Amino acid sequence: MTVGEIIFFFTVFVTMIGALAAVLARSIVHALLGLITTMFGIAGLYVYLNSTFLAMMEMLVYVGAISILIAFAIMLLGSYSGMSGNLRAVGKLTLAGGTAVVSVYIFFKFVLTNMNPLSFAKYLVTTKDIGRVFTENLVLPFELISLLLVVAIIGAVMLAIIARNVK
Amino acid sequence: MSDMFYNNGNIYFFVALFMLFCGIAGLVYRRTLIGMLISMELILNGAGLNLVAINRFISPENPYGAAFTLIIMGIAAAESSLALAIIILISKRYHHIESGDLKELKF
Amino acid sequence: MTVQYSSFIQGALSLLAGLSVTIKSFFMPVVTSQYPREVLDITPRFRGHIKLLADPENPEWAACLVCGVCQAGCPSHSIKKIEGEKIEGQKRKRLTSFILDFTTCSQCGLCVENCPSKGIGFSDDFNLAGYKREDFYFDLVQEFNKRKKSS
Amino acid sequence: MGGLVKLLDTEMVRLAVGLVLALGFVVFNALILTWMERKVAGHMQLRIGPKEVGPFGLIQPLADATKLLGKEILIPKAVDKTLYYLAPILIFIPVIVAFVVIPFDSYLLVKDINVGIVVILAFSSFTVLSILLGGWGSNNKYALIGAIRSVAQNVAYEIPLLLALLSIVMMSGSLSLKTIVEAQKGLWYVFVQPVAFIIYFIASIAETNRTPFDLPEAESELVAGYHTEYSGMMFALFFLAEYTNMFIVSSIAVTFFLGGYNGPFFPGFIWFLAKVYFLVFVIMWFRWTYPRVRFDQLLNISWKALIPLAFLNLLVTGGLLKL
Amino acid sequence: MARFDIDRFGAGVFRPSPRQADLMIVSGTVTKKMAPVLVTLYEQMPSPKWVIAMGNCAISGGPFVFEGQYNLIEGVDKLVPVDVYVPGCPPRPEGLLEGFLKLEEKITGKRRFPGPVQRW
Amino acid sequence: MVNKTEEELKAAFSELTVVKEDYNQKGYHLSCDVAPKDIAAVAGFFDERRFYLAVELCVDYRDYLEIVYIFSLHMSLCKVKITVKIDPVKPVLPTISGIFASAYWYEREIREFYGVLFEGHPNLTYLFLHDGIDFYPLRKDRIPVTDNDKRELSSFSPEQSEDSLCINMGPQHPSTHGVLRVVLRMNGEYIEEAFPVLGYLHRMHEKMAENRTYPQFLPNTGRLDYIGAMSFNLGYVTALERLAGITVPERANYVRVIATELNRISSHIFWLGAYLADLGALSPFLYVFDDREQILDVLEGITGSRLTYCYFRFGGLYNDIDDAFIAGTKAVISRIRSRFPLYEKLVTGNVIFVNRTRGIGVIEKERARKNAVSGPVLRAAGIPTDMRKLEPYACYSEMNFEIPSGQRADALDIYNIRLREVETSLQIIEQALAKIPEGPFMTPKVPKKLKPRKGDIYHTVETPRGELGIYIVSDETDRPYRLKLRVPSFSNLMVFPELAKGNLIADAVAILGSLDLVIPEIDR
Repeated sequence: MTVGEIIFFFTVFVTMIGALAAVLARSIVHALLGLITTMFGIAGLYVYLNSTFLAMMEMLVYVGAISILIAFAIMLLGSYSGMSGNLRAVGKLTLAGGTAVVSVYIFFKFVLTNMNPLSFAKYLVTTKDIGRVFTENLVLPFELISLLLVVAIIGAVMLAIIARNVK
Repeated sequence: MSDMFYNNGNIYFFVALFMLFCGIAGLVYRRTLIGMLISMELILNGAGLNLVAINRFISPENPYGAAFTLIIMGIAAAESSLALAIIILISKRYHHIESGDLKELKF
Repeated sequence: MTVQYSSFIQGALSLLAGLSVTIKSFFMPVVTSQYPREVLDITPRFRGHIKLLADPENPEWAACLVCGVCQAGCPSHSIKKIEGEKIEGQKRKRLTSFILDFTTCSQCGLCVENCPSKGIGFSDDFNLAGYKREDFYFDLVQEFNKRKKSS
Repeated sequence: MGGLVKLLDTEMVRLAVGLVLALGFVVFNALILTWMERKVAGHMQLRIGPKEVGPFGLIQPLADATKLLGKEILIPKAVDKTLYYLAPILIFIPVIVAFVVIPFDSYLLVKDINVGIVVILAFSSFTVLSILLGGWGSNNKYALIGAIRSVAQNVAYEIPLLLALLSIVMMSGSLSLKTIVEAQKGLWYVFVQPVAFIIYFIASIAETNRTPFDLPEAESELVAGYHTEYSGMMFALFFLAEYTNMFIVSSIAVTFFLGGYNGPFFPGFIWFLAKVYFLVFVIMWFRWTYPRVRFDQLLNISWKALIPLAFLNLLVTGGLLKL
Repeated sequence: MARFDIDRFGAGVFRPSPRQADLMIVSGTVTKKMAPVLVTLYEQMPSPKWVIAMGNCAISGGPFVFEGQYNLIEGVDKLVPVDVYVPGCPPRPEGLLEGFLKLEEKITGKRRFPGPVQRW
Repeated sequence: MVNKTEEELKAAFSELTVVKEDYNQKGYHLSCDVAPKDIAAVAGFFDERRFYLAVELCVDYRDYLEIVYIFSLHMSLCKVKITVKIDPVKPVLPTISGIFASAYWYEREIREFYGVLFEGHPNLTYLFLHDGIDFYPLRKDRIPVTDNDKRELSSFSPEQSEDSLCINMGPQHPSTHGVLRVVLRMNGEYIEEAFPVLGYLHRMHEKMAENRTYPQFLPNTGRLDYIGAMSFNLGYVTALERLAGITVPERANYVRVIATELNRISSHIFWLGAYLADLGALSPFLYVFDDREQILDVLEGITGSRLTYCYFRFGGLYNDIDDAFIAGTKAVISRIRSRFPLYEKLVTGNVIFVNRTRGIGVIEKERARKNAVSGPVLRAAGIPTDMRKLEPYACYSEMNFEIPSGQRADALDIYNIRLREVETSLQIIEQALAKIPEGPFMTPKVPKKLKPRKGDIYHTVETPRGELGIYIVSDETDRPYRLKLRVPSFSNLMVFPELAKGNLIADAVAILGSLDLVIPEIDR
């Protein structure tokens, strides 16, 4: 194994641990920390998938915006966002068992049966390529996303105005 | 070069799958709305990873997967901001944010 | 747009004016004194702790008459002990012990004012510091003798 | 010897060496800046500042650092230990990453990433994250309010900052810092884009939490803001990061607007450092002149003045480029 | 202060939080209401830490001690260990600086400047 | 005005005996003894006629407790003393805190120091004292606090709800300049309610006065307000001179005015620096200290002390001024004048400063009257009341000066008023320097053991922070029987909870700073 591979496996490991922590952590802030770890790991995986730009966007959008937003909300809510109301032991066991069975089934059925390495080409996804795709073939989704964001902004502002009047 | 582990698509798929299941489990397991939101983000992240990996191994010359992942990010940003606004509203109205007790839809 | 641009520009100008003040002072000479290296002159009327003055007629003696007026007049009972001894052939007592607890003194100067024999003055000690509270229980008579010797 | 060169040429080794150098520079820079800040403050207030320790008080920051190292690390009882320990470490990630991509000179550059500026901006969010976690983990009301303020402020000012930089990216057509610097061989972008520069500079002061935007640590309101409960070395890490952030935002400003390492006579890195430290001096100058703005005013400045202005600037830039 | 500038000794940086402080200057009367706060504050400071009692009020209650007083702690040293006492009511700034130098002497074991001359 | 009030009072309450007093001796025009049940009605009478409650205090005469209310007018000279005698064993009295907001704290104070129970008062918990105390300190006899009272009195703690968090600002918070504690109940960044908690520097000045002779209390005056020590010193000295009938030589009066005004300038510019430090600008603080240092030098030259001057004596001064003092004062005048443009540039014109202070902490006239605020804070509200003009002491009657007043009544106005008052003080000093006569600086025949006549006096002076009222009851011994200080910062602070409500925490700091509080003075 090379250094690169060790780092790669570490990244995979970190991603999975983070995902587990995001689900299982008792404190909601710790769960958020798990989510951030996962995102960090995924950004690393994007680098291994030859798209640095995407990795950076992952950091910028998920870590920089979304998780900070969530953390902000947790802090605004203060005592409400506590750890109350998780499932009891029986529920947990059932859930874990069910998830494990289904995932193992899918893993063996679809993933392991197709272990042969897929074709590898040394293409580096540059910012230019993505931009070209967006402007040539994906114009409509791109515009729709802009529209969605605008609607989301307006909606959030409306909700904030409503929230101000609730008391 | 081609036998390097990080050129094996299955690993990426596995991670994406794992995140999907973690997310689903979290959606069921968490009862506070923020916890559920975090699980949602896990699922979206997994989907993004899956898209990029497939794109990279199946047709690396057209970065449609990367583009769609960017779109997912946009959706996630919009979704989480709206969700958080709603959660804050709910907390002000009901003084808690547990999903089980939210029975009225009308405000 | 809620921000009006004329006020905006005015505000920016006021900020620049503030900057000009500080940068001017940046190049101005400093006004501080470097204490341990240079010591400021202390005003002659400085009210430090008290000291005993010599009797103008008899410089060997402190001018104190051991009357106790200062002790009685002190607002915070800082003057702990005044004792004198009668000496043959002299009209008045000679001071043997004068203990000042400087840690309770408020440096008001009432003792100096009230003293009928003008036997108390202010010292110029302005930079006292010590490791113990007891460092500031002064025996003024000893100090007086020390000063007498050195002069 | 040949082997050594080869070794240095490997990506990983180059990166590692770069990181170590960057760490060293972070510490050195913070020492210089603390000394500089106190000297500037002193002279602006008609006094001398540090003087007695070493020549011109130069040893002073070193002495302070030694003192901080020797301090007892006091962990308050009520803190969330994970977050409490994690916050000062997290705050260092963006600092180190930024040093990887900033070109000190045409050859003094750890790695020229083609999305360099995005890297810096992406990782810069860790600063606010760690402030948030530190504030929450300290379990202190002042720290919490400081943290919340910090987030609102950083989110608000990230937008004009990005937009201001975007207009430069549009002009140079590249995200790589080195290309942007090379494009300014003739004319610095500050003369082409003065509005963008002003917007960037204001926003970057806000991003680094310096007066007049130092609300997260406003001592007259929040005691010490988010680091109220931190002491000794943990506090020193926050402190280091703050000063390094000051250096980083200034160096981005220099790279984007002031021609980076371009300049006559002297080697590039001297020009670069001179420009950066001048900007840092200006930031300090602001600090010792202005009172602090209020929180709602702070957000208003960003949302009502800077963001529309930045958008306008972006539009005009785009239009002119097309023409 | 405008004229005496303790920053020259590197003691000028103002740290508002007790967690980041090295030195507590008790510069006024300590009342019984204040006492628990003061002790908490001292305990919040990370060691090594020092205390200067500045002014007669802090040293001994100063002129406010009288028979039948009901609200004073007669000296900070009853609550926390005091390293240097700076008497005076109020002390002159030089006194406080001298206190700093005394503290330095106590910590390092040697004195950089010649000590003050007793003037009397 | 006095006659009109007397007639109206007689008409409204026919059973009362209104006594016309000698103003020069007593410091008030009318006095009247009221039965406990009538006090609310009488207070209402004064409220209708736009009086303010200057002070409410209690005197323990052993046979009975006497609650004294001093009502006063802002724009004309008319002071009324209302007394109520109550039973010392079970002291109960209806509250008037619903009518005059300023009574709210005074009644709490009387409750904890004397044990008088005010019926209907919403919050009678400890304001100054600590929980562990087991007697009423200002009673002449040692009256133990019963367990029941202890429970009622024990320290106030605001209730916490889920939505809000309580923040303790102080007692060692950087922006309170001392040991003031303010409990803020916050909703996010907004203040829902503010509760000041005092007494962290309660040094028993009033109790001490009863244990010390008149001259022995002199040093205390400087320690009450360490920034404007001269004014307090002057107030105490003039009050006693009025009570004991000591005349003061002209020269001493002029020197008193000069020294007091110099001190007022130093106090105002010190406030300026400290206020800006509160708002986050540290450099002005140091510039101001540079100016203040000049004034302190001049004052130290004659008094021998930097802060706690203790310069005035009964019947004159501690020692005479010299030429260096006059030269120094002139230098100070020109220096301060030359610094105004700098402050203009650095502070007054600064857009950040203006936006921080404009519209913050607006004190309307009515609110100012109800809370009995005084000094620059009152004048910013548009009521140009100044004790130097209204009832001149020392030789202010011979000076020609304007009282500045504001319109918007916000923090910015208070700032402007303070700066203009510095200018006023400069003018007064110039006039006094021009007119200062030669002659003795001390009346020769002041008895060593001062025993003023029996009776009481309410004497007011204007300190840099506002109206200082000194109420002395003398029983012909060499110690005061009761000495009550109506301190300006205390009544100015009373208005703070109202102002802070609904504001941001940053505004609360700005408001608290604009009131110019000196904690030793509040806590006494």
